[in-house]
Amino acid sequence: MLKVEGLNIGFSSGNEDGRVVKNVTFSLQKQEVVGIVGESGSGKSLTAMAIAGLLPPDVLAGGEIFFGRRRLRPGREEDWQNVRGREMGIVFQDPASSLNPLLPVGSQVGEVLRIHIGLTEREAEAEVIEVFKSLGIGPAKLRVRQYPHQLSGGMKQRVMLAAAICCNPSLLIADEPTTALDVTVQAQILGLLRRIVNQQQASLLIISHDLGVIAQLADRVLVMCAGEIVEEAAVGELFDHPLHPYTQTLLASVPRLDRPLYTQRKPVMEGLWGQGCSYASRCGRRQHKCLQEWPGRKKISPTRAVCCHFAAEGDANE
Amino acid sequence: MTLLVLRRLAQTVIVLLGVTVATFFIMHSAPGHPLQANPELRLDPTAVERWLELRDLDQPLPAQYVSWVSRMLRGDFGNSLIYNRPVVELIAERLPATLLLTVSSFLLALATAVVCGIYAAIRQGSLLDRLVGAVSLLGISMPGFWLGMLFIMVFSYRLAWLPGVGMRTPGGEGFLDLVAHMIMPVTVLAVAGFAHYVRYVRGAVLEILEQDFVRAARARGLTQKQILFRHILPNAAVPIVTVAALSIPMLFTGALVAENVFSWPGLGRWIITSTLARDYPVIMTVNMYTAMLVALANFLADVLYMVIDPRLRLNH
Amino acid sequence: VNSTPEAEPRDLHVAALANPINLNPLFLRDAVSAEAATLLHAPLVTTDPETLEPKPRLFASWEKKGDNLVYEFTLHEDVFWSDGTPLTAKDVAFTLRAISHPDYTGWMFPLMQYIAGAEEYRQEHEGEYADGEIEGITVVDDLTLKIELKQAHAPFLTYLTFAPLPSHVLAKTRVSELEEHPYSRTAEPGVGPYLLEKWRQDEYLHVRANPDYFLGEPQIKNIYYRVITNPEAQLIELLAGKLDMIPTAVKVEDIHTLATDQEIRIQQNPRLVYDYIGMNISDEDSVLSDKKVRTALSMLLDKEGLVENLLLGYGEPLHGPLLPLHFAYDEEFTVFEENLPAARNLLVESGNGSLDLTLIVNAGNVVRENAALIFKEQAAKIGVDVTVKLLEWEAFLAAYREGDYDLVALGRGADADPDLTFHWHSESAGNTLGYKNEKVDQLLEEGAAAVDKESRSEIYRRAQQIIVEDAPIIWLYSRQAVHAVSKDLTSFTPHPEMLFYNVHEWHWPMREDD
Amino acid sequence: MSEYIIEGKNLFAGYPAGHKWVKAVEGVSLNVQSGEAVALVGESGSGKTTLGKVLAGLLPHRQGRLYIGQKPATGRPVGEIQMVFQDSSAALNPRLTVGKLVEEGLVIHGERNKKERLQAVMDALTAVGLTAEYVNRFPHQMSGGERQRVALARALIMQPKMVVLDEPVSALDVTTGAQLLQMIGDLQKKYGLAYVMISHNLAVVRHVCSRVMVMYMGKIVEKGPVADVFAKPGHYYTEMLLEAHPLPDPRLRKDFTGYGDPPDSVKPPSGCRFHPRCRAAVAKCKRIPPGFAEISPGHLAACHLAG
Amino acid sequence: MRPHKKSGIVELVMGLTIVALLCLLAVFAPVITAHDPYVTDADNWLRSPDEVHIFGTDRLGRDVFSRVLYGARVSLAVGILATFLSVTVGTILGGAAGYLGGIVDRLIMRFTDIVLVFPTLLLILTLVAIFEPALWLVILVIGGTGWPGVARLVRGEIMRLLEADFTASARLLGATHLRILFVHLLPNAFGPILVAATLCVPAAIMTEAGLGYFGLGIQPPVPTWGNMMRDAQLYLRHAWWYATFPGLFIFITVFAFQLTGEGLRKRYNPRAAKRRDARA
Ligand SMILES: Nc1ncnc2c1ncn2[C@@H]1O[C@H](COP(=O)(O)OP(=O)(O)OP(=O)(O)O)[C@@H](O)[C@H]1O
Ligand SMILES: Nc1ncnc2c1ncn2[C@@H]1O[C@H](COP(=O)(O)OP(=O)(O)OP(=O)(O)O)[C@@H](O)[C@H]1O
Ligand SMILES: [Mg+2]
Ligand SMILES: [Mg+2]
Repeated sequence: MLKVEGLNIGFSSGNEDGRVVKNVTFSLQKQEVVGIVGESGSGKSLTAMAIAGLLPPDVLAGGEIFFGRRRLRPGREEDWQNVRGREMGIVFQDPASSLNPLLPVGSQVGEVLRIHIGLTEREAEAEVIEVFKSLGIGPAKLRVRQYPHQLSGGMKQRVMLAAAICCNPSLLIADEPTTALDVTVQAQILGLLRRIVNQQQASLLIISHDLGVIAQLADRVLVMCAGEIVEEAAVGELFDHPLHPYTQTLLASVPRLDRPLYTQRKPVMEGLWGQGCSYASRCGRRQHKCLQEWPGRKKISPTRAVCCHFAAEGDANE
Repeated sequence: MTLLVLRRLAQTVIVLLGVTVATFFIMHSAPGHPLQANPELRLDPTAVERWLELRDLDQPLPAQYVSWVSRMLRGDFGNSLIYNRPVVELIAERLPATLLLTVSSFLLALATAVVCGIYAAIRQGSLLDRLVGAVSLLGISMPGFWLGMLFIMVFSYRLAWLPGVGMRTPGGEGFLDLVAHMIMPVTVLAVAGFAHYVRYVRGAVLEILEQDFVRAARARGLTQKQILFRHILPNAAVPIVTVAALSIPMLFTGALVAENVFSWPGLGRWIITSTLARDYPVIMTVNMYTAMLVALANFLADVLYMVIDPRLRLNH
Repeated sequence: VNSTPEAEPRDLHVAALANPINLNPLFLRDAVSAEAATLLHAPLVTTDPETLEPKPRLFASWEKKGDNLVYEFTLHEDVFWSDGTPLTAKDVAFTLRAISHPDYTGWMFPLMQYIAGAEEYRQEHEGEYADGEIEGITVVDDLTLKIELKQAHAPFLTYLTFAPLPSHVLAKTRVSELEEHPYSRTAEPGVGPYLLEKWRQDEYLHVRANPDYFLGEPQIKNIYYRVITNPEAQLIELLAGKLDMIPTAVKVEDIHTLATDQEIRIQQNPRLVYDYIGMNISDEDSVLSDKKVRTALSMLLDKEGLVENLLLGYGEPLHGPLLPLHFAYDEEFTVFEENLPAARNLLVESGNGSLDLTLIVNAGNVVRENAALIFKEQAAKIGVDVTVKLLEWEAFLAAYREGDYDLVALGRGADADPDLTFHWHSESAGNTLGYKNEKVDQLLEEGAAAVDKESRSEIYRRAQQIIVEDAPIIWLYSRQAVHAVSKDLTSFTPHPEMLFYNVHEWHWPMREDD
Repeated sequence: MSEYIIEGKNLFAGYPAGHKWVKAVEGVSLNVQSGEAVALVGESGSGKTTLGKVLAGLLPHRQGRLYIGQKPATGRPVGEIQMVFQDSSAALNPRLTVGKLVEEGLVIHGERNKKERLQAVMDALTAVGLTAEYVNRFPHQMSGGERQRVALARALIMQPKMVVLDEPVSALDVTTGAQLLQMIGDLQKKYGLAYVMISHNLAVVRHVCSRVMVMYMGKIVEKGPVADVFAKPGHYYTEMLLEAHPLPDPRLRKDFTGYGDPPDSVKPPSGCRFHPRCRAAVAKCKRIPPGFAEISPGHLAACHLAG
Repeated sequence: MRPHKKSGIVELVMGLTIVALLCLLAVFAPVITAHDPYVTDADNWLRSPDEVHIFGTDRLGRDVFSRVLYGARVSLAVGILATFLSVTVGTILGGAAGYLGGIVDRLIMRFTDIVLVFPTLLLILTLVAIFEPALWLVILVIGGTGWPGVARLVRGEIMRLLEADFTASARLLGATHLRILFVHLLPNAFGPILVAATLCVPAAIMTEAGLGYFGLGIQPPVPTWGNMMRDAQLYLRHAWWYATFPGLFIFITVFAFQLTGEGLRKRYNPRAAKRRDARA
């Protein structure tokens, strides 16, 4: 369905080697929900944007992206031209700024249908009303004529969802779709996403720093740290037995309603950046080797891989 | 929306009132009176007297102000001291020439600036972008009168391609003749305008390009062109209208220079003659006229925002 | 412009430095309006371009009676206003009454004051219209008008060089509103050589030949009187062939360029203006109230040299108030020549070994500025340190009005008649210097009352001698009017006071290839 | 009574909007005891920040009574109550160094001795887990978590009795946030600080606070000990918030249905403001605003159906 | 906002260098040129540039180079002092409007609107026509009409910063109004004000030159670039150097200040800087 191989993204002003996304490789099956978690700045959004072909023009990107049978080359706008909006729907974090304030929302959603399916203005509107209804944007007839500022945040995010799915894409990319929303609204959007995956038989790539969201939606999880995927696992495995120390800290840091908080983050030690593990400088179990040597991706089971010298030995439940 | 327009209208009225007060104040701060100014002009003593009468010098200031304003509302702006004719008539004779000059250069400058500005923003960092930046910087630094003189020297005198004087060739008038006369002054004015606008347009478009909704539109599969016309341009319209409206006083200033360099028969040249001759009623009326024109243009620009932007239009 | 089709004769394009303000002959306050008006109006009397003696125009002839107290004028026959109404003595009488009317806002009344009853009319006339009668003015018949003066005044005829108004159009207008009447902008109906076709404000005045002009239809059918405020722009237009004439004010620096141009001719004529350096004698304590000092300063300049160097010969050195155009002018007359040792001696005699003086000059007139600078140099040689202050008009005027100067470089105009009363009679409003000499006053009064040219000439020369010896000012030169004209223009006879003096005779010769 | 640091009764507050008045807090009563941590939770726009600002003296209340210590509040800030804001980059003047920022309170209050000031700054920085090397840094040279610590140090140097924490960790990474929460807890113990902690994340307050107040559209709908409220919510709104919270455990998936949209805050619904979204609403809820009912000691819910 | 290192540095260095050079030329004019700008030489008028008069002579034989240098004094003085006035008035009024808000704000803003609708040059012409022109008057009038832009800017900045939490946080510590204004608000508005001020200077210089060109500025014989251009206009064909050098100096001066302003703008405009960082 989607295969990403050796994706590298860099800015000339980034880290030492300029890369902020390093050698990201993963794939996504039909109807699968894959989540990406990681701290802020770990490269989640960039990865998603690279897949959507929406990286800013001044970014250097390398690697291979295969979508279905198509090859999408980073930097080649034409590769994506007929993919985006039609076969690949994308939802962003901030619904408030993702809508053009000057156009009625119905018309902005209708754009997709007019461009990709060639519907007329009228037909598009009728179709949009249907989509709005199915996403619970009511009263749909009224809503299509309204402007973004007349809608609440949750409504706007639903409109964005409507625009992303109205061509029945086979892949939906959602970059922190609920971060800007209230819990109750977030719950609704998550419910919708789940429904879309089921009903439209689409795959979903969901990005979030909220492990709760990931836990609720994803089948498989990729954990990113400093531009690298440090761990990859089915969702159950990951939450039960996190292998990478980074994942462990992450999980332990989540404030939970049912468990006391636990954290053991150590401050970054400056000057410890090296060839080694990207988490080494903060890792509680750091050893000399971690700083010197890149651990490499260790495949542990068909669904599972981790990048840590000591992961296999470590106690996941510590 | 109507409420907003009305509120804005009320503000405009306040500004207009302020303009009259300011003008009145300036007029009254003039020391002495014009009779003493320039004996060589052989000013008509009755005209001067009549002007002094118009100021109702014997009455207290507020009363003078009220009667002055009410006279103006009736269309009586007084007589020129030199022409001894109603100032309004004299303005009407010259306004068309000035409007022709300013409006055409304004449109030219704005149109080119919008095209170049958008292009430069989209191709940020490209050769054209840098070229536009350089031209804008040079254009803004170029004194209009010098550019005008250079133009006359080169195109009228050395090459004899273009007429450098006036607006028409007497006896050989026609559309083409008019255009030939307009080329240089319009260009001088437009260069400054272009330099000024293009920065704003470029900045505005760059700002919009960074907005999430542009990325979202790309994500929906819109082409560059569709995004430009459906999403970027309408959003850029607000800042462009703003800068255009705010630049109107600048346009008048430019006309002042261009008209004098090219002997253009408009308000700008006349106001200089009148200023040198201390023709107070003329100076004041022209000041007030232009100020009011600007205030009204600003008002229209604000109404235009409301048409463009639903957030203002559909305010609860 | 110049390549007109054969059938249409060539037009004429004349440059003007400003927009005319008014075309009514009674309200011409500025030079440009006055010049433009001569195209559209015909004066009652004109003057000879050479001698400035009165010559007939609308008044075809006149007779003087009773010791120059009564004039009987006869109008030219068959003169019609452009609307077909004949011009009659009534029009002239109306015009004279309008000038004398209490509500008249123009400047011409001083010219009328010599007519018997004019003063009374101005004082006592009731009603807002120029009706009623002035005692000294009698309409004898349609073509004859009799004017009686209250005292003999020799220059009177030269005062009648203005044009009459059409009484049938304007008689029903209040005199106070005369200036605002559309006539001021259309000059219609007219009796002049040209009629107004179109006036684009600040742009040009287009006039078309009057087919019924009483001296014959002008040869050039259209004249465009173009407003170009920048002299340099005028020249560029002239060189580009878009102008045919820059009248009067061609810059000295440009004469050389223009003279070498194949298409252009330089033509000049003397004018009734002169430049001078005035001295602030109003202050009693000033050294300049000492005649010796003034005399010393009067002996500094080589006036012939000034004319040669500064005016490139386009002018006349001047030693006194009488100008070469005046019949009373004396070519031989000199009182002060350049004589630095004598000047130095006088200065020492006056008890001033050295002096510091300020000379104010109105910036903009290059020749006058340069004259001032030369004066400064010369003065330095006798120990007088002159500070030359070039001032813009406003600042200049302020300094002048407040007497904040020792010396001032100025220009002034003279009348067509050699009568020196206006500037030099102690009671004249025009005596801005405050010059006072009883002998001179007496002579000037005599001169105005005298009848024949010979004796008047004698009287004015005597007056001039006295004035110059008092050394109230330093006469510099009288500049000529320098016109740049298209080479082909024929019969253009410049007149010291009227550019379009014989405009009806101007023409373009047929070119051979036409 | 005397141990209350702050006590508010029937507080109203809001913002001027043209000629009208936007009500953000309506009839809230609360009190905070010394050393106690009280949580304020609710959806966006429910008035949490507004209430926080009223308590800190940044915003005058329109009605009701507010006592600080035993004195009525003047509507101006007093040093005893400090506030830490959500967006640490906006809450620190970008032109001042950390040292200057932290010592500002002392400077304002006339502490002349430079040495003493420096000492106090050092103490405050240490207390929030920063070192001396930060003194000369500017806000933009630090991470969000570090900035938030500086903001806390700035508050601590005033030796406040109470600190209002407005979403102190919502802008931070989980790991950083967790550390900060830990530290907040430590400080409470160490200095006997009282907190009012504003958050929309129920899980966050659970770790720091002992009492919780749930706000909905300007009103408090439920309050009580954290354990009680979370274990046995008395208001359907609280129940809904707990329900909607996505648990970080894939085995505990929820179906996420039926939450309804928050109503327009400009036109609040009649009666119980929550009734349009309430799964158990009855006719009465539409008409009559409910009063508090006691569910267990100290645990009150403003619901007709509670208790 | 805080300055962004490196961005706009090229413009800044270039602009400031030229400005510094011009200032040096103006200050050391008497040392640099041996010619007195007022001394006329009737034998040498309109001499084209040579070794003695490197910019030629004018219509009175005065040395154009020294007149241009002395003219720089006027231009720079007017530009800088008028800007100082504009910025002071603008900051005070804008600061008061932004900080006090309410009725004061509305009054000040309406007043600003009124001044803003008058075309500046026209208004200045009028004022100069009424009161006779002199250096101080030109400075006063240009400065006195140039402040509305600054006032609006300062007001906007102050209002934006008042909203910022750090103002609230300073209030919590008990900071006085003065402290908030001078420690927290104005320093943070400094960047935009500096940019505006830098762009005010060329505008003032241009206006002064325009006044001179119309004959309503500082009066001859004091040399200003504007009144030199006015004179030169009559000798366009004869003396190319006459209009060229003053024109060029106006151009260079305005250009230098614009460049400096551009550099500062890049440094202080976070958005532009962000873009730059992304690219660099
Ligand atoms: N336009 C840009 N210019 C420079 N650096 C950038 C840009 N965009 C992102 N980066 C850098 O790239 C890295 C990864 O950014 P990315 O947005 O992918 O992070 P993220 O994981 O999505 O974080 P968040 O959770 O905050 O959204 C960060 O270190 C960020 O600073
Ligand atoms: N400065 C202001 N002017 C006008 N209205 C405001 C202002 N600040 C907040 N409000 C309004 O007051 C109400 C309560 O806002 P408040 O910021 O207290 O909510 P909150 O609970 O803190 O929300 P969030 O979780 O989003 O921070 C909202 O409806 C908001 O729109
Ligand atoms: Mg992201
Ligand atoms: Mg809040």
